Order: sequence, then structure tokens, then C-alpha cells
Amino acid sequence: MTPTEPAARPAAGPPAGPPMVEMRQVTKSFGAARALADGTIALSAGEAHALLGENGAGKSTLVKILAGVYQPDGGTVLIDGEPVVFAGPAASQAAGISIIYQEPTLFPDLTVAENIFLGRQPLASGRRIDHRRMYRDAAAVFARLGVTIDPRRPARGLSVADQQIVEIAKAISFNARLFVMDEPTAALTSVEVERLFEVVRTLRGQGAAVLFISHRLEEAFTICQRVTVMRDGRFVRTDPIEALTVDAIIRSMVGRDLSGLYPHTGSPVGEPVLQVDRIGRIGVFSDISFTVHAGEIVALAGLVGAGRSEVARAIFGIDKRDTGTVTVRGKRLPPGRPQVAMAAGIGFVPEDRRQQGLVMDLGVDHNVALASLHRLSRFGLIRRSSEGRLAADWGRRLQLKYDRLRNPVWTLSGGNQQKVVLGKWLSREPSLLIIDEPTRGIDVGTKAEVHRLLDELVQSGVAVLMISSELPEVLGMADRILVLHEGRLVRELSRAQADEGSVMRAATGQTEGAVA
Amino acid sequence: MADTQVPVTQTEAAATTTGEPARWARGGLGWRLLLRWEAVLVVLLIASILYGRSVSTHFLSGSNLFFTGLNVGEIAIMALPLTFIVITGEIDLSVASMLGLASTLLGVLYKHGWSIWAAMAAVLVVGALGGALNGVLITRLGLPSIAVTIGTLTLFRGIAEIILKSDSVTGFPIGWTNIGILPIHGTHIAYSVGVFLLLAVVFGIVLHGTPLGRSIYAIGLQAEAAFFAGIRVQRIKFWLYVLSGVICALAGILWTFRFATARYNAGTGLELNVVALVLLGGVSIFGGRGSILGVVLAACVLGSLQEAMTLVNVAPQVQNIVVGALLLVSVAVPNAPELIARVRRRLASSRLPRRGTTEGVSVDINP
Amino acid sequence: MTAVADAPPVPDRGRRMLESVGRARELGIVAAIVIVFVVTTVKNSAFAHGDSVQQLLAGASLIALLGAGEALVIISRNVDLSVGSVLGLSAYLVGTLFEHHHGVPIALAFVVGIGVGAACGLVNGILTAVLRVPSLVVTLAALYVIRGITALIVSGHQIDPGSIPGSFQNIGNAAVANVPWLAILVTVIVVGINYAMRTFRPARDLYAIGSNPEAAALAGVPTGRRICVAFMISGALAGLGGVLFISEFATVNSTAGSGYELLVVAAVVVGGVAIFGGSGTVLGAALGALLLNTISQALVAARISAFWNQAITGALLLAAIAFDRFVSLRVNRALRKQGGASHG
Amino acid sequence: MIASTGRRRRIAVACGALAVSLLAACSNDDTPSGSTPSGASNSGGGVKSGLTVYFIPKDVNNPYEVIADEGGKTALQELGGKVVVNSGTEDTAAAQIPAIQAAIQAHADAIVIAGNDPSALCPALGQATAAGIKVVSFDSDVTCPNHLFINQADTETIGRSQVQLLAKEINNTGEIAILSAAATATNQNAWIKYMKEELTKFPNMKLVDTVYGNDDPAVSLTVLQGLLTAHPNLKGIISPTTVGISTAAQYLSQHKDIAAKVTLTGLGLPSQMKKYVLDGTVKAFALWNPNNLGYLAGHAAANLASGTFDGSAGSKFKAGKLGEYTVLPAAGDTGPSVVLGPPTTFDKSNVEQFNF
Repeated sequence: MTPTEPAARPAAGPPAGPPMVEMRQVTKSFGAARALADGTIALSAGEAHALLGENGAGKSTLVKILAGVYQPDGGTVLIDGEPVVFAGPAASQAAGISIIYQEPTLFPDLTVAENIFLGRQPLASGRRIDHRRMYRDAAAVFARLGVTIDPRRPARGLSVADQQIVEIAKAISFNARLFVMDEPTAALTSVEVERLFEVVRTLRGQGAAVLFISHRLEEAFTICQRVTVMRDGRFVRTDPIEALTVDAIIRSMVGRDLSGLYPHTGSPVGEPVLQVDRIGRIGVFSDISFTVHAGEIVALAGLVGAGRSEVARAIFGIDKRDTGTVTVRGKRLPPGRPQVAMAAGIGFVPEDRRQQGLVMDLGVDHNVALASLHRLSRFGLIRRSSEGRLAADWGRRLQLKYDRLRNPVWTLSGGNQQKVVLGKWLSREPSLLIIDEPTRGIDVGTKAEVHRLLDELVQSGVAVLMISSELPEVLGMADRILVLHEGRLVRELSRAQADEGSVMRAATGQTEGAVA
Repeated sequence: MADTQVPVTQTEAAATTTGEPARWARGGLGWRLLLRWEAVLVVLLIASILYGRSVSTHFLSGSNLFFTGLNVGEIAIMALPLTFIVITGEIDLSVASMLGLASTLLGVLYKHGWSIWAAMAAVLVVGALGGALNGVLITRLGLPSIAVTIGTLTLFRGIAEIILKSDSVTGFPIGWTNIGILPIHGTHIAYSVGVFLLLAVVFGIVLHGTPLGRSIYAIGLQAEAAFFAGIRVQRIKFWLYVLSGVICALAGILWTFRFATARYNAGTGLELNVVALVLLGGVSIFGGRGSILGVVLAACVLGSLQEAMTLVNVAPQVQNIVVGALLLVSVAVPNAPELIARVRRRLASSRLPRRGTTEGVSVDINP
Repeated sequence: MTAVADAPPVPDRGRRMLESVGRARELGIVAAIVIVFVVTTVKNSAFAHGDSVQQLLAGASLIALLGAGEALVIISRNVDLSVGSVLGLSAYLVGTLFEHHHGVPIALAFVVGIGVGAACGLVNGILTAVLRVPSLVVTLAALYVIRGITALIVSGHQIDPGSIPGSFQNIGNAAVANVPWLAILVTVIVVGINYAMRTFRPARDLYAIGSNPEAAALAGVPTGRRICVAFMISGALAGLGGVLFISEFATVNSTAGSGYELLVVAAVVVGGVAIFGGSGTVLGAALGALLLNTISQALVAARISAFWNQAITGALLLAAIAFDRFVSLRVNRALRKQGGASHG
Repeated sequence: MIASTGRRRRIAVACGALAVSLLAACSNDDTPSGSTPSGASNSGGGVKSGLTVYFIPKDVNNPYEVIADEGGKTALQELGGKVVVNSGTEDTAAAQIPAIQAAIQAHADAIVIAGNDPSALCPALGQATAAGIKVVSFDSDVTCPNHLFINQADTETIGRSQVQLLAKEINNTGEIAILSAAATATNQNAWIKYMKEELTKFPNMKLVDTVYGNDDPAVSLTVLQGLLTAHPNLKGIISPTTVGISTAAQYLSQHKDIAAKVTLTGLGLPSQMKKYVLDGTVKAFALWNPNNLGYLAGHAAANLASGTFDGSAGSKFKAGKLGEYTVLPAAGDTGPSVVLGPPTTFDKSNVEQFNF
């Protein structure tokens, strides 16, 4: 089954006639939380359409509805003007919609071609797989995309960028007409991004529609014809790109009064706690130097993939750093030794709560205690009483909502899970807390609590190094903002200097004067 | 630094989450399930005792108790370190071969005029080295433990065979060989059982009471999260294998004295019994779940059941079938609630949906 | 990174490298076999003699056959420890069949043996795929139970060679041009399965399952059914092994095939099938069996005491696993380079 | 080497045994009262009825042993007692221990055991003796004290006769090899020892190798093939074990070219070997009647338990249809023993007359 060309259409901007795919006032709630209040967007053949908005603006929910992963509570989805209901992912795929995720899940041991055609391999007589044809078809798809990935190589070791290309090729082999790319460029180098754009242009040229989700505004300007902005789960505006400026977009994205929402108002800055001196990790980041003082929140800003989390992990010792020194209150930390970092008073709240932050099957109490086992022990034995007390105590201080302390943490909501992680580290009374995406996937209420907590921490003289993809959070919480771009520290902004524009510009590499 | 080998990059992290559904599913019932299985074991134990009593008045009385213990002693001892290893999600199939190697060495050294004490010390050291070999291959080279220990299973036994060939060594000091015929003075408990109970208490305290024990569970449940909490995953695993080597060597010494004979083929094939015992004790082959109490109970069940069956002269073939069936039950029973849990889990997680959540058939042999 | 259309053809070089690595496993084993063979022949010219070559092939056949089935199971990220017991059961049942009913058609013997094996495999598969009991446990239990059942049926009886028809025995013993029928049959089967594993969609699904179970389920692969089939094939081949066993020895007692399980797994691993699934070939597994057998025979031929056999096998096994790891690391790095993008 | 340590062993077990009996004496629940009277009383009288004799074969699936156990059952039926067969599934000492213990628990009157290991069983058997149970070993002896060995045939005769048998067929010249069972099997090693002595009388016959097939057809075949490869001009093979010889015979019968060069003999079951004798693969092999062996062991055990004789050298007992037997004095590693009789040599003329 060779991938057939989608019906070629003039690759114009906003066309006449019914849009290829349209969503009208689509709503979706999870329990009490309303994830999507007004999902409205129209996509036409031959256009690349940017969907912009902060985290939690409802973008991914909208995408998952398109993908058929969720069923909408209200509103309508139309294809070629016909209302449709996707029973599941298969239905959406059959309708020609395909999603290219940030990290595709391929089969590392199978060849690229087989990853594309698994279960649909072209057959010769006797239901035998026609390998030659399979590879030819795969090669053909790549040719149409203007890339050369060897169809015969195993998928193992493909860069994320290439994995995405393979996913796109797969989508094409399914005759997809709408390609939804969810933060595709997040983990790509600029060169790879360029090649991806080439592919996007090709797809447009062949009459497909591309829904392009990204935090990198300039990318929207590079390849998209129209932009739809969302905020707080609601449709804000759709305009042709020519009618917009970066600032205009950012305004409609943020578009709310930041003060008040974020309690932190700065606090007396004390001794330097963390001194990072020209640390680097080959191929990831290089030459990063900065200092964090007691009683201040320093934010590492930048696009996903700019190397923020990697820097944090190298400081804590999860990853080995190749160059540079890290000093905590005058004490040098050896590379790759989290235990030493902990002993030196660093706490680390990782990005991925489920994989790294918590042992999901263990109870609240055990998770809180996990990093303090030795200080909870007497004569080498964990004192259950003090363990329980510790958990209960922090549960109270963090207003943790739990049924029983013994219940495994996966029974808790994301917000409460995050509180458990915080409890785990705060119970060690760290002098420096590194916190990666403090409020990712957390409902607004808990968000505020976490922010208040961070504020209390710095007031009490703790130093906080925060990483966040949410601009408002960065701007609202940080005393200083260090902006990373492609693994380099490109700009340092004081709370006064910083605003959406300046940070975004620095993060997207539109540097006007990097830091000394 | 071995610790840094814990997968932390996206792709590898993804790899580590394979078979996760099973783990998550297990989660909800962690403690309760474990208790429930131990309850099952207690019932089994009572049942087998009643059965034994009904068929023979001597059952588990006096010398019979001694005999029963004698036959399971070494197996039970080797099960203890293996319990730790399986809870961390690994496995060690070389235990019985280590026993054989230990027996062989003890014999050869004693034959060459070493004092029994020196010989035993040397044997324990060799046990540690053998364990270290497993440990290095698994934690440093990152080889799958099942493959490695199948290799060392053959290797250790082979070395023993080279050393002692078809010979046997006898004539160990009576004081020592009497452990094969005399219980601990004034009791009906075999020495090997005494050692087992002693070790069981220690292992139990370590596993359930100490930071190390807690770390072992954390590693088995979610190695990456454990590592992020500052637990030295690889190092702990390494030392567990060393421990296993030493304990198996100890079992080898006891075995040698019990039979008053050293032979290269001592305890051939016991590894399967040991693994069976551990699994029967409710330790999950996926790691993260299990208790020493469970293993102790399992040892009692197995011992008394086999003794009862032997007393009434049940054909040994049938005994094997019973053991096999029991083994299946021990894993299938806890799995039934898991199926339910898997559903509950998905309901729970749907509040906060995450990509790639799916009931992938839990198809890893990856213990 | 992947070259843009007009870039130099990096992949071609990379591909050739990769394909060679892909085959390197098989080639490596073949090389090892040749080396062992030559060295031994130098020590003892008789080793190259027709008869002994014939013995080499015949001796490896059974393990190779079981290895082929085991490979399928391991590729799907499972393991089957019950093959030895299944072989024993099937062998004895076929034996009694001949003993009790004189002049039963030989074809029936094959049907019975293979059928029994497949049935055992199916049970393993269902317990693993449907009840979600780890295959290691399932097949460990099956090892006990099936062996026990066999011993129960046998209870000390031994099949009388006289009752096994000569024509049937020829299958296990006769040879054409110094190649034993046994080896021919097994080779045909192995090559056939090897071909099927490359050529048919369900077979590829097995690789997908072993490579990434969740993704496979997502991609709509019927994982449960596939795994069941893998176990059934493994069982069926073990059953066939039983048939060949009795045709070769003309007699069986209850110990037939005991201890084969680890031998087979060892052969498969030496043959380059990744113990955690996803990669490896049936051919490799079979060659692994041949290598192990060649070594144990070489030891005797080279008049090295058989006492060394185990140790050397064990060491070789470890070496093979380590070598595999080494190669795969190298390949991954190479692939990364070819793939270009550094990924932190 | 076993001999050198043998003495110490005996003392060791003796003391151990003593200790056990003391312990037994002071603990009330397991005094061997069940059997003591039968042992003590009616010495000189006939065999007591209602005796229980435990037969513990190498493993419950060993065909040869199954036949022997049958013989034992017949014997005890004649004497109004009963036989319990109990052992493990694989032939290791460890697998036999529970059976011995079961015998002790059941206050059996005697144990008839085919040892899987000469020394490893002694602690357990020592306990049995201490519990007043008479121990008889057959087929494969143990090195423990206080037991009577029922020898299938005089060990020396077996060893030497097989060499002579082979020598006759290959007219005293050529390389020969031995295909044995487990490297640890006492009886095998004892026979091989005498074979080697006998070979000194045949300067032109050279024993080039001894290989072990562990009584497993597959293993036996592998080592046999290796043997043929390693020694291309091998003239003869002696396989003093039923599994070994039948496997070898099967292989030769299928490879006439090899059979033409290599002569096979040894110890085998007529039922197994008939086919190969008739088709000429094997000219002659030897064995005794395992059924009689068990029968004799049964009688010996019953008589010991009844105290009709004490098992010491020179003492006599009646073994039903087999007539009277006299205990031979200890020699070398073997303690007091009784010999069943000379082995029967089977060939075309008589092989079909035997049903075991």
C-alpha cells in the first residue's frame, strides 16, 4: 500500500470553502477542573497554523480531542464541514489526522521502514512481506519529505528529530491530511529545526494542513500563515501572521494582571549559597556560571531543550558534568555524586514527578522519608514513629490532602503528589532547593499554594533555583532570571528589567547584548 | 561511579518504564496484598500441619521436626539473600553452583591439611569473590542478571568439577559432621535451621527496619526515583550479590558437614528450588514486593508439606507436581487483584492523563 | 544528523556497517565454530573425519531445534524453561504409542509428539499472556509439573528398543552423504523459521513486542495472541524434539531432556538473541547450539578431560553476553553518530 | 583415598550414632521400641512375620532398580512382611535422605538401599542404625559401618570377566575404552579398578580412555561419539552399565561401518539388549538377574531384622528359592558382603530366555 498523494490543492493562505478541520466551542473537563472551556479553531488545506498559549491554556487538551484520545463534553468537531465524533485514536487516524509527539515511541530494534509500516508491511504473493517494496516505499516517503534517512537502519539511536521525521513519514503512509505537531522543536537543535521546517513546507505544498504548537514564537513567524492564541482553556484570537507582532501575541497569551497572583515580592538577599563556575556538559550545555544567594529565587528560563534541566541535574550530580566547578557554601561538589550534594544541603525537585520525583507505589510516609532515611534512624533502624511524625507534620504544613499516610502516592492528585516531593526535600531543611517545573500539571489552586510556599522558603533564608516554562511564573516568582539559549547563558535579568518580551527575546536567541 | 549508570536520559527512562503497568497496578495493594499472601501462607502451613498430623503421630514431633528442618535448611538459607536480590528486580541463578563450589573447596583445602577454620574462612572469601563477579558483570557492565547468573551457574559448577573431578572428600571432624545427625543440644532443631532462623531475623530487620532495606524496595519499585533520592542503586545491587555469594558459601559448608562429604555435584539443581521458595514466599519477580516473613513461612510450608508427603510415601513425582502447582498459585493469586488494581489504577490516573499509559502486556522476564 | 537530500551519502556507509554488524553475530559464531574445529583437528586429525562431523551435526540437532523455539519466546521478551520437560513427556508418550500399538504409522508419532508439545506451550502462553504471570515463573512451574507427570506415567518403565520400528529409527540415525537426516530436518526447520521470522507480519510483531511492548500494544499488535503462538511453537518444537529423541535412542526413561532448559537458553544467548527481547535470529540460536556442541565434543576429541566441559561452557557463555553488550554499545554509538543529533 | 579416611569416618559415625541413641533414650516420643524386641528376641529362631523393609533405590524411575525392588517384594511376601519403596526422582544422595528418614519415622525393621553416594548417606544411615534399623546395601555399596552389602556378583569377577569377554572377541589386541555411568558411582569404579588389573594380563590391549555417561542416554551418546572421534582405531568398548551399553548398542546398530570395527560388551538388561544381540551388533554381554538380587537383599534384610543371623563374616542365612548364603569377610573398601553368584553371560543362544 503505497502512500498516495493527498489531493493537491493550491497552497494558499486562508482559503474559501469549508475548512479541512474545524472545532467549534469544544469543551472538556476532568472532574472539577475545566481543561477546555472554548476550543475553537479552523484549519485549511495547505496552511501551517500555529496554536499558541501558555502551559495550561488548553492546547494539549484540544490536541488530544483531535487525536480522539479524549471525547469532548460539548461543542462540535467538523471535517470538510461534516460534524464527526472520534470514538478513539483509530477513528481520528482514519479521518486523516495524525499527531507527531515530542518524543515518538518507536521500536528501537526494528528498521526505520518497519517502524513506518509495522502491521501494514507491503505484501507479495503468499502474504510474504515484500521487503524491497517496503524499503522503496519508505525511501519514497522520505524523498517526498526531502530528507534521506536510511530505511534499512534500525530506529535505535535515531535523534529525536529523526524520530519525528519517521513519525511524520508513518503519518503520510496513513494518508494523513492534518499533521498536529505538539512542541516538535522542543528538543531539536536549530539545524534540525530548519530541516523540520523544510518538511513542514513540503507537506503544505502537497496540500496537507499542519497544526504547529510551540513556545517559540519566532517559529510561528517563520513557517505559519495563521496563528490561533488560547488562554485559560479559551479561544482568544485567530489572525493571519502578517497582522501580528511578537508583542501582540505575547500580550494576548499572557493577557492578565500578574501582580497578586504571585506572592513573592523579593526578600533580603544573604550569603552566596550556590556558586556555579563555568560548568559544561559536552553536547548539552557549556560555560554556565552563576551564583544563588540565601533568600533569593533565581529562575533558569529558556525554551524546552535549552538545557535548563540539564544544568540543574549536573549541579545536583544526577548527570556528570565535564567541566567547571560547583560550590555550595564554600564546599566543592564532586561531579556525579547526588549523595554529596544532598549532604551539602541541596534539595532537588525533579521535572518528571512520576518517574523521578516519587516512588509511585510507596506510601506518602515512605516517600517523604526516602531522602532522610539515615537521619530518621537510630542504631541503624528507621524509627517508624518519627517517620510517621515527619510525614504527618509536613502533610499538615503543606496542607497535603491524603486519605492515609500509607496509601501509595499514585492515589493522590498531581498537586498533592508535588507537595509530597516538596515535603521529601524540605524535611531535610536544605539551604538550596533546586525545583524544576514547580507547578507543571497542577491545578491553579495548588499552584498558588506552591508559590506561597516558595516565598516562605526564601523569606526563611533558603536559596531557590527554579526552572519553569511558564513565563508568568518566572516573572512572578524570580528575583533574578537567567535565560538559556541552546545550552548557553545568554542573558541575566533582574526582577525590574524582566518582562515577557525581554525574556522571550533572549530565550529565542534574539539577543541584544548577552551578559558579560 | 557506578551510580551514574542509572538511566536518566529520556530514551532510556522510557525503556525503564516497560512493564510498568504491572508495577503500578501492584502499587495500590502493596502492603495489603503482601499481608494477604502471608495469610494464605499461614493457612497453607496450618493445612499441611493438620494433614501431616492426621497421617502420622510423629509428624513435626521430636526427631521428625529435626529431619524436616535438615532437608530444607540450606535451601532456606540461600533464599534469604536471593529475596533481597529479587526485590531489587534482579535474580541470581548461580546460588546452588556456589554451594557446590564451596563444598568442593572446603573438602580440598581440608584434605590438604588446612585447619577446618581456615578452610571455612577461605571458602567464605571465595563465596564473596564469586558474588562480586556476578555483581561486577551486572552493575558495572550492565549485563542482564538472568543471563549472567546462568553463565556463572555453569562456570562455578565447572570449576568445582575441575577441582575435585569424581573424587569425594570425607573424614571431616566429628564435631562438625554431627550437625547432620544431631539437633542443636536440648532441642529438635537442626543446626542449619538454627542458622537460617538467626539469619532470617537479621535479614528481616535489615529489610524491614533499616534504610538499606527501604532502599532495596525503592530500587525494585522505581530505580530512577530511588537514584534521584540519593540512593546508590548500583552499589547496593553489587553488595547484595557479594552477600549472596557469602551466604551460599555458608550453605555449602553446612551441606558438606551434613553429608560429611565434599563433592563437586553437591546441591546440583537446587537453584530452582531456591527461586521457587522465594517466589512462593510472595516475593514479586518484578521486584519491589516481598517480605522475609513470607519467605520463612514458605520454607515452613514447603518443609512440612514435603515431610508429610514423604511420611505417607507419596510418590516424589507427585511431590514435584504439588510444588510446581503451589508455585503457580503463589504468583497467580496475587495477580488476580492486580487485574482489578490495573483498572483502578487507570481510573485514578485518568484524572491526570499521561501519554503512553496503556495496559502493555507485562511481558518482561526481566525479574 | 541525517543528511539533507543533497548531502553526501553517509547512510550507505553506515548501513553497510550496520548490516555487517547484524550478520556479525552469526558470522562470529561460525568463525568461532571453525576455529574450534580447526584447532581440534590439528590436535587430532580424526576430528575432521566424516563420521565425527556427522556426529557434530547430529549431536547439536536437538538443542538447535529447541533453541529455535526458545528464540521466538525470548525475542518476545519471555522465556520458556519447560522445553526439557516437554521433550521428555513427548518422547515417552511416543515411545509407549509404538510399544502398545504395533505398526502405527510414523506420521501419527509426529502428530502425537508435536501435539503434546503444542498443548503444553499453549498453557504456558495463556498463563503468561492472559493471566499475566511472568513467563519465568510459569515455565519454571511447568518444568516441575510436566516432569512430574512424565515420571508418574513412566515410573521406572523403559521403552523397549525392539518395539521402535527401524524405519522410524532411521530418521534419528541414518545419513545421506555423511549428513545425518536429523541435521537435515532440523536445518530445514531452522532455516524455514528463520525465513518466516523475516518475512511474515505476525513474526515481525514478535520483534515489535520484544522491542517495546507498550508501543506494540498501542500500534494495535495483538500482543497476547502473538505471545501465545510463540509459546505454542516453542512447545511444538520441543515436542518434535521428543519424537526425534526417541527415534535416535530408540529408548526413553523419565530423565529424557532433564536439564536441557538452561542448555537451550545458553545456546540461544550465545547465538546472539538479546535476553530481553527484540533482536536476534533463529539461525543464530541454532548456530549457538552447534558451537556449544562442537566445543564439548572437541574437548573429548582433544583428549581434554570432560571435567573441563562445564567451566569452559560457562566462561564462553559469559564472554558471549559481554561481547554482545560490547557490540551493541558500539553499534548504538555508531547509530547515534549516523543519526547525528546529540541528545542530552 | 576413601579407604584412608574410612576408619576415622566409622568412628565418627559410631559416636554420632551413640549420641543419637542416647538422645533418643532421653526423649520419650521416639524410642525405637517398635523394632528393638523383634531385633533382640527370637535370635536363632525363624524370620519374624510382619516385618517392614524400606527399599530405597537410586531413584524411583531407574528401570534396573524397579526390577530389583520387585524381587524384594516377592521375598517379603514369602516371609509375611511388606516392602515400601521410597526414594527421590533424581539419583542424588540428598534425594535419598528423606526416604531414610521416613523409614526411621515408620520404625521400619530394615532398609535396603542402593547408594547414590558411598559416603554422603552415612550420617542418615547412622541414624537409622542407631534407631535399631538393620541396613542392607545392594547394587551400589556405601562406605558406612554396620551394614551388609549384597553384591550382585563378586566385584572382582565382574571386573575381570568383562575384560576377558572383550579380549576373546578382539583376540587380545587393540585400543579399548570404558563407557561408565556417573563418575561418582561406587560399583562402577570398583569394577573399573579390577578391569585395569585384569588388563595387565593382556599386554596388547590398551585402555585409552574412560568416559562417563551419567546413565543418561543423550550424555552417553555424546561421550561415546567423542570417544570414537578421539580414538579412530578403537577396537573395543566395555560399558558396565545398562543405560550406557544399550545407548552404545543402539548407536552401533545404526552405524554398521563403525560396528564393524568396534566390539561392544558390558553389563546390560537382556530385555534391552535382545534386539542388538539378535541383529549381531553385540555378540555377548553379562548380567545377573536383578530380580534375584532384590530377592536376596530382601531375605538378608528380613533375617537381619529377625536376628536369625548377625551379618558378621561367616554367618549364614537362608534366602528362599536361592538357598543358603554365607557372609564374606570385609575386603578393602567393602565391608561384610554376600555375593549373589556369578554373572550370567548372554548371547544369541540364551538372550531370549530372560524376561528382565
